[in-house]
Amino acid sequence: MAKVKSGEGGALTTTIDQAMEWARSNSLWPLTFGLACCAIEMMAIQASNLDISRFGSEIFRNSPRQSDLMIVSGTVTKKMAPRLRRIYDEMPYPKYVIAMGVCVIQGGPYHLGYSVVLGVDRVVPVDVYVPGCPPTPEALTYGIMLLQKKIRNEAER
Amino acid sequence: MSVLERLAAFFAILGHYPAYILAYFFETLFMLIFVVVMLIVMIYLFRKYMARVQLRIGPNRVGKAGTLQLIADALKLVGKESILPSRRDDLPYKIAPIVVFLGLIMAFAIIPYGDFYYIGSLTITHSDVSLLLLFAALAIMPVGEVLAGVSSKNKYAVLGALRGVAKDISFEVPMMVSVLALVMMASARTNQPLNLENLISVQSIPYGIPQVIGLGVFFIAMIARAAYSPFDMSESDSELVSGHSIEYSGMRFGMFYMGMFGSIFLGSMIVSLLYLGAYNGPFSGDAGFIYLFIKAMVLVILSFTIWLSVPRIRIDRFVNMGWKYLLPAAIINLIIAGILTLGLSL
Amino acid sequence: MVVEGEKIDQSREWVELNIGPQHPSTHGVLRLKVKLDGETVKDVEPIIGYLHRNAEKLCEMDYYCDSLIYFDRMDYVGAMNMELGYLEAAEKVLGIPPPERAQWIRVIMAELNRIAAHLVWAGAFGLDLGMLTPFFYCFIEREKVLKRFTAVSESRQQTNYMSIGGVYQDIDDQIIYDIEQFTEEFPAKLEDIFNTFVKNDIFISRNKGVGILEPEVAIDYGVTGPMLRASGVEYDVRKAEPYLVYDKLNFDIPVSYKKDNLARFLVRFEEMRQSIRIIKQAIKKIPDGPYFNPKAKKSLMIRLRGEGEAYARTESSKGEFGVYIVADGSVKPYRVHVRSPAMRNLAVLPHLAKDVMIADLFSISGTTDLVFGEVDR
Amino acid sequence: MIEVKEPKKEIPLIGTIKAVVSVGKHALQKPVTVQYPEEKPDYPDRFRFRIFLSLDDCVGCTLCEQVCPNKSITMQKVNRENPRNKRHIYPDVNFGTCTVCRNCEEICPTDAIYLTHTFELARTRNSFTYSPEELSLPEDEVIK
Amino acid sequence: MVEIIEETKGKDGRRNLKVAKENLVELIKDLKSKGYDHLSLITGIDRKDRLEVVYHLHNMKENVYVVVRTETMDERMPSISSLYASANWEEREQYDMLGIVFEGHPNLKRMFLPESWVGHPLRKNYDLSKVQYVNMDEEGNDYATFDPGDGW
Repeated sequence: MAKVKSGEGGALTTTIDQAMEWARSNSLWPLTFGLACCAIEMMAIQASNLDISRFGSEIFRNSPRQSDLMIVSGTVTKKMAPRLRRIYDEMPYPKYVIAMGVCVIQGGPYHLGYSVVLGVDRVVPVDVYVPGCPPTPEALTYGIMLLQKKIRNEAER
Repeated sequence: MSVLERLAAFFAILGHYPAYILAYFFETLFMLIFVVVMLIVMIYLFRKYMARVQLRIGPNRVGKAGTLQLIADALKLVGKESILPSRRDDLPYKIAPIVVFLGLIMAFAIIPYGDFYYIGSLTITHSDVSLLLLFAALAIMPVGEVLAGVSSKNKYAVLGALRGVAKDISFEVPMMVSVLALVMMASARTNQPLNLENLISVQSIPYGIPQVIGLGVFFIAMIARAAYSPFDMSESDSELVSGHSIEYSGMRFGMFYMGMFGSIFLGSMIVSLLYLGAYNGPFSGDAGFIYLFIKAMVLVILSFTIWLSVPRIRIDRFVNMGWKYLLPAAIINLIIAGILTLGLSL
Repeated sequence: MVVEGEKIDQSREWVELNIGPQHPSTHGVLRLKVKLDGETVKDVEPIIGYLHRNAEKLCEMDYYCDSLIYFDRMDYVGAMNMELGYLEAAEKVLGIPPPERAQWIRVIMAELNRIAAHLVWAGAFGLDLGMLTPFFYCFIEREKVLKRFTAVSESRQQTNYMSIGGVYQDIDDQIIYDIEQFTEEFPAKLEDIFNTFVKNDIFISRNKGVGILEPEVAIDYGVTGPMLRASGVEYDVRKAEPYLVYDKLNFDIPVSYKKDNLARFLVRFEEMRQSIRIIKQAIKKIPDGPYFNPKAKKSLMIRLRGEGEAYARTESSKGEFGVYIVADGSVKPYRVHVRSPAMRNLAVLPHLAKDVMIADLFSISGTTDLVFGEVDR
Repeated sequence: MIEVKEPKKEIPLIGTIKAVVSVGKHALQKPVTVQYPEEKPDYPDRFRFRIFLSLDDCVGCTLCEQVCPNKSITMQKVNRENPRNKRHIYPDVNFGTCTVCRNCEEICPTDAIYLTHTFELARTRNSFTYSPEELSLPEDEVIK
Repeated sequence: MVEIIEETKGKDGRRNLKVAKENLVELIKDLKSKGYDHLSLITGIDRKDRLEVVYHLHNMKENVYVVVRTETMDERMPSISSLYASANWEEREQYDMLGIVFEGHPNLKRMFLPESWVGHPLRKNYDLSKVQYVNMDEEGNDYATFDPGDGW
């Protein structure tokens, strides 16, 4: 779905583009990819009190082939990083990554140690960063809403 | 006057055969649209119902009360990259989802739908052996699943396919035996008990009442056929990740997904056709299709609730159950049916 | 007695299945190398270390008061219990005992957190077996516990509430009332969740007689906590070596002699009921007084010096959680070592999961209650 | 010590039906969901997330820098008139590593550094170091 | 009876027995026959010039703890994994973190870090500034490297 703005087909392709962006942003199926502490809070956004299915992200697919969104929830160690990369490579395009928690953003409380990757953006490209240790489910939901805005090219920050 | 005849009359200017060919074509097309729309409604309904049971709200952001959610999902799946793993067996890998989906559609084309007000009968296939045709069509879907599992060359997928085969052979026999009992009962009153419409029309009371055991066995077999919990060993989200469809992505996965939901709808349709009096009901007449639909939906909701509340049965226990309990139960049911038939003919 | 696993036939070629590190039922980042004969598991080799976050090294580099944040993140579903374990050891090394009121507050918080941890476990165990719904009911109840935690400690999960020589903030009447209300409401909800599990004959048949763990084997492998108690050994640190004020409280240790998965499940649920009992008593008995030891004033936090060494053990939701601190007279500990109960519980998995079906492998690894922050540290 | 009792044995099919009923009856209850963006979650008063800094109160004692467990706080020189802060140094916080442990709030002798309710900090860029001026602003005004 | 060099009482009120390296297995065997059937913890401590290993043994029935400590100058220790099954993983962990080689251990591999990781992180002289990276080869085995271009 490349953006073609020139010529007569421009208006049509833009409409199709907008429709696809709308579909993608409203149907983000996350991968069940819990690494550490934040995984429990990631489960909490799925749970009843903060129901993420309202945004269409209800179906947590277990196979990376069938998911659109990888919420990297928890510390990425150096031993885990190659696996994370492989799982990311297995996901089909278009795919999005949310870095959840400070461990994933810049190493967090463990950034002085020897076995933690200082930020998952060294391993995979990240779309949205959600700080907090761990972020509350509401903070993560805000991050997902920000990602939806980013997909629709409306993100401000 | 049925839909088919109306359509044929519409195309009558082309001659008899071309008109009927076109009529069949269009009716199948209508049926296809109906099935796909039904599936979308069902998945939406399922998600809302699941949310309800789990004290959640469910999709409500896309469109009014989330009604466009499934459209968004489908559009997204269409636009998604469909990965072809390099280790695949090319042809089977590509046709497997089509086989699954086609099997589903074929089965839907055989079912008699009953009347619907002034449109008339919606039934497409008028065959004297439609019961056999239906079960032949039902046997196509597992083939697609096995093809998918084996051609992916993934150990999880192969295990899923193996479990699927073990599951299929252990419920097919009891299922067919309990259908045999139906045919036996019907044969006392009609010459063509294999014709589904005949089979239904001779039921003075729904066969589910004299054949409670058969109804139970058949319903269990139908849930197992749709790979719903507690019989979802071949998919088993928490063990084999997603079983035979693990390597599929994009619209190919979407076909499996639709096949999964479609087969439970199909199963409920068949159960209500064979055992619950199909399109017959009080004040029947024109609203037959509505009755069939409501009966099927009640069964669908029931199987959703079962899905949400029970754990998975282990595969060896299920095979045990199939041969040790379901088959004897089905045979007992057959004997009861025999006695009833003799009693009726006397 | 050392239990030696029967060696599998090396001459045959087995189907090797690699499960994890990303897999829905490994509760995090466990990797299992499984040798299969059809559906039967012949050999399991757990590979861990995918969440090794060098917490022990970082503890050596930080002040005594700062190391708490690494303990919060060890057993991340039971942060209060981890803090308690560390502080029991650190306070012995530093010579700063907590005052009476702080001890009672700690008991209440630790027991609340035990409930939260077991609820997470129960939900995840249901998902392992393919039950979708109990997970949601468990998390609704857990959310209520976390709300109380937020009310006392400013954050939800990684609370960082207890501090050296007491607790970080006092609890007021409103919070006590809230907790009391929770203890009133919770038992009915717990029975509701319990019924969704045990009324189900498929659930019972999946768990009964699966994963039998003999008590001798359990002790030999160092298994503790609910797993050991489900094997018929009546051993709980809260009774065996009472810390805080557990000797003034009246509660029972649930034990089962059935040794299987179902026994572990039932023991954990009974523990939740006992926790409620403890909290109810503790709320009534909580005395007035200071909530932290004046020797550990906030402004002195980074000047506390430890001497000697201490090993303290507490009963976390997974089992006996021990912290061993060696101090050398400076403001930072010399060596911190953690006895992780979940790691010992995992070590017994190859023994339990021999000649079982794949489905049972996951139900067994589910009942061992793994939390990888604690296993790998 | 009490021995846990095994539950009563259920008859196979009946037990399953009972379980289905015990789950299905929840459909009659009201959902507990708090619809987040519209309804704000009712967090208790003590809930804290983002660090704020009152520039007028800060005396530049560097205690917060020392106590921070993972060195998220560093002192920055800021040219600003403040008679109490002779060295003109103020903390800046890297929210990319801050674990919200509240040690800085506890140790601050003048209560210049404190935490607030704001939690909507997500960004699309990996730049979370807040300068002292930005720390003293509410989150809406910190536009990077 | 094995010779005990020193017996003290720790700050937590537990009995500390100090033995020579050679007598360790014998002492632990002796203690095990007296009912200390639960090996609670093995800790290695880097004392800069020597390595100290501390065993926490627990008697389940009588609920008594005994702490056995021993020292080694050459990074080698006898393994007690034949006495306690739980010692297997604990010794692997201490080998990984401190480089104590337990002689007679059936499967002395690193527990947490990749096999080719250089150095033992909990040693006091471990240099944190030398960053190591980890990558995975085709078979799924990890290896450590100092090259930042080849790994994370």
